[in-house]
Amino acid sequence: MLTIAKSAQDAVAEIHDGATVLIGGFGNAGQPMELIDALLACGAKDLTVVNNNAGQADAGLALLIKERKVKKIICSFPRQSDSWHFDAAYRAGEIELELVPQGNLAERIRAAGAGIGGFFTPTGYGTMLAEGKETRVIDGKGYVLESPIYADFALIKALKSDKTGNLVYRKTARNFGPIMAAAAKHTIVQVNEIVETGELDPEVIVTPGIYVDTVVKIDGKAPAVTEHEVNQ
Amino acid sequence: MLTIAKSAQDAVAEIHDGATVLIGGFGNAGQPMELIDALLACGAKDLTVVNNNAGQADAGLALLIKERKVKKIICSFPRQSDSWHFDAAYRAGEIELELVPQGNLAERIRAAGAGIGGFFTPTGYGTMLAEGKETRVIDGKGYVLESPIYADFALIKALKSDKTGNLVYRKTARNFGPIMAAAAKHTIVQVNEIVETGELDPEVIVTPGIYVDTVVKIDGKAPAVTEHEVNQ
Amino acid sequence: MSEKLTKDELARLVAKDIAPGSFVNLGIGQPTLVSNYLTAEQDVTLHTENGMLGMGPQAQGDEIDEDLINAGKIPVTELPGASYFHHADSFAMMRGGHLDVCVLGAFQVSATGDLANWHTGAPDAIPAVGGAMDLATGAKDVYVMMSLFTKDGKSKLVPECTYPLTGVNCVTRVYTNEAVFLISEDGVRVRETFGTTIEELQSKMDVKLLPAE
Amino acid sequence: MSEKLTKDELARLVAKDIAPGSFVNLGIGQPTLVSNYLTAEQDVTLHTENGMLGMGPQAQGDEIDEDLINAGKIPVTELPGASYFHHADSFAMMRGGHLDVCVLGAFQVSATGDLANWHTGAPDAIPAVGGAMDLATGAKDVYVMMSLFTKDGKSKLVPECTYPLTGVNCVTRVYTNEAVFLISEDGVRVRETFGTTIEELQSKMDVKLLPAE
Repeated sequence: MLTIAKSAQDAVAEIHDGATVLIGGFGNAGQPMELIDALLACGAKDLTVVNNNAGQADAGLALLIKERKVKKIICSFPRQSDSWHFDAAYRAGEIELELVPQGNLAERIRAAGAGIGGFFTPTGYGTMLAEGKETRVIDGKGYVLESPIYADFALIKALKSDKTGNLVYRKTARNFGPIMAAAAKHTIVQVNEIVETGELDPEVIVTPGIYVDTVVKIDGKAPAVTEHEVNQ
Repeated sequence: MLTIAKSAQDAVAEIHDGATVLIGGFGNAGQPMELIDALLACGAKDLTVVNNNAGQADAGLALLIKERKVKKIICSFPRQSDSWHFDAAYRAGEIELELVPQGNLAERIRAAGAGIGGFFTPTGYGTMLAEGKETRVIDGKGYVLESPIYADFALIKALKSDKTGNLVYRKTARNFGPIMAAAAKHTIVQVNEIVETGELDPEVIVTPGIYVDTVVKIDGKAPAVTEHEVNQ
Repeated sequence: MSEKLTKDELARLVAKDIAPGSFVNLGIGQPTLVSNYLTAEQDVTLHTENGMLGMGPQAQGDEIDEDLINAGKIPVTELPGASYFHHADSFAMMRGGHLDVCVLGAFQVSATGDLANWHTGAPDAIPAVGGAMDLATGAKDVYVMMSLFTKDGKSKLVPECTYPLTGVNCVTRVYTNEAVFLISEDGVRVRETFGTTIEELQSKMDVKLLPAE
Repeated sequence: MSEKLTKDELARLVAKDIAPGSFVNLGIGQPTLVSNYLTAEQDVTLHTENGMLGMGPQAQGDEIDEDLINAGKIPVTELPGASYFHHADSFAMMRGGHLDVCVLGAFQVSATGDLANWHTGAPDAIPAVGGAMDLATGAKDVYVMMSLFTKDGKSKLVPECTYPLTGVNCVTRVYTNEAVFLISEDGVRVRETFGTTIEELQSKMDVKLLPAE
């Protein structure tokens, strides 16, 4: 049954050391910034994080990496002009990187939620990202066998939730949200608004409440966690 | 680019002998009855048909089978109280049956549209429907390797299309529509209404127009094709 | 000791055992009766594999809508909080282990939880599987509802199924008119009996029965 | 014989070659320029892999919406007929071969259409792939846009790629500032040249060039 948390801090309180955490968002769109800040503040470490990127500038996931809370990252595009915290951790050998083509990343997350044990994908066939993986030629086309990415938690952002956890998203902020919600054992969602059950049209619900465990309403832009708070 | 056909007959005119045709619907919900009738009238034969069932009573797919237009059917539930035409064809050895668990049927159709070469599914593992198939134990759980179901044509029913082929469905009539639209080379859709492009909210479109080739508006309930017309 | 249970009494018992807030799929036939005994307080959400969560009771009169049916193709209704999705998403939901409980009928259940409920194996039968194998494989708990004995007195809870299997090692509980059985790694445990005793049942069954804990 | 093409002239040429009604994905960087030269009559629908069809031009001023960005994380706009979908559906659309054309930049393209555009292979580089491999694998036609020669005069259209591959046998056309090349089972055919001749190009390239048909 859905838990409606009072704060981002309460929402992430169960995330434990060593957890695998899916984090939604592509660029700033759909990024659950307040939940990520709360995760940093809660102190969980040795995390495996799955996100499209590996953090940018001095906020959110980048700070988790800076503080060495992330043991391993599974992502498609870690290197950006402002990914200096990841770059430093990586060059220091203090973070493990599993690089996955973006579509395989999405499909592997989808597979975990869908109970698929593995799938043959053409993406990456014949490249160094397929090295060491099982490959197969099917009807003349090469494929790589990829595995589901299961997770303990998902942190995602949606536009609205009703009181049973049904979600709708907004524009390209939808991105990884629906597949991450389905792949995690425990899905935590920050939303702009919580509406009464029955207010969302059943035809337009993107993520059914069965995939959602905790929602928290975030009012406007919450202040970023400060250095001081992080180091407490 | 989308073709807006003048009639169901025009919409299915390209379906050729030997084609593989996905037909949407679960029960009467989402069943493209007028397109099926038009397919029968157009005379294409040696068809491979993919549907959840194998026709009921004396209408639609059941008539295609009665007239021996269907060489092979891929479905999950052919035997029903009123599936007498399938039963007769099957017992006479005049139709080939590939029986697939319903969820594997859906996932195989989805795989074809999604460019997945094959996938490991737990459904059917250890049963006679996995006989002769590759199996694998992954993390202690048994899986069967299943293949995509590609198709030449899909015949589906939606509630509305806009003039670029974006579709919305209604309630449980959605069922196989979206995955069949994506799996076929040529997708033909009967709709209750065609609206101007821009009238459908981009957030609620279920099947993007990229998957749709032909739409036809069917006004109310069209008369069933008669014996006479069929035999012409 | 009470009498053997009727189908309705059995459905009431299954309903009572479903945890509040559960997501549940009720198979076609006898399991459908369970919905009559779920209470509003239980806040159970029903899934139908043809693409819906939040299914309400069977539609009556003007409520009947041909676009709103359940997996048995019966017109149903929609409750507040319902959602619709396509077939691949619906079966992904089951296969991915998101449903808490699935209740199914059965021809046979084995002592290790194998289920046979789709095919008698008769050589002239036209086979039809539908969603049976997906339902058996997907839910966290699979409850079977059936009469314990066939008309000629043979137990349907067996050391090993003789009918073709629907799923392997998937059933966790068997609700019958004479007893409720829990299937675990220890073996088959009798949770309770109705109008009989564990000794009497054991005398008619080849499966070794363990007493309630 | 005309002069070598500027990037904008090349973008205009690519745009002209895209068939009316096509569904197209334009990669980050130089390929993005193509959108400036697509005409309304062409009725091309742009896909962005972060979950949208019907992407419009870059957003300006008040149009900027942080929830509406393209794969390069640039704010964009929405055209009538647009639709949104999640990441798995978006990449399924590409991988399933539904896009007609994808236009990409490249470090190298081989004579058999292998593409190298994601990684220089430098041992100290931090690798990042994004959607490059998915784009290369998915579209019906993959067009590459690049300068033909490196700054030190080496051809980027090569017998075999020396940089790590993005995709195998996937590129069908190579648009460069000096010529347009068609890659087919026959080999590499020069469709047209700009400010140069096929003979002059051949003298600077190891790939055997076939004349236009």
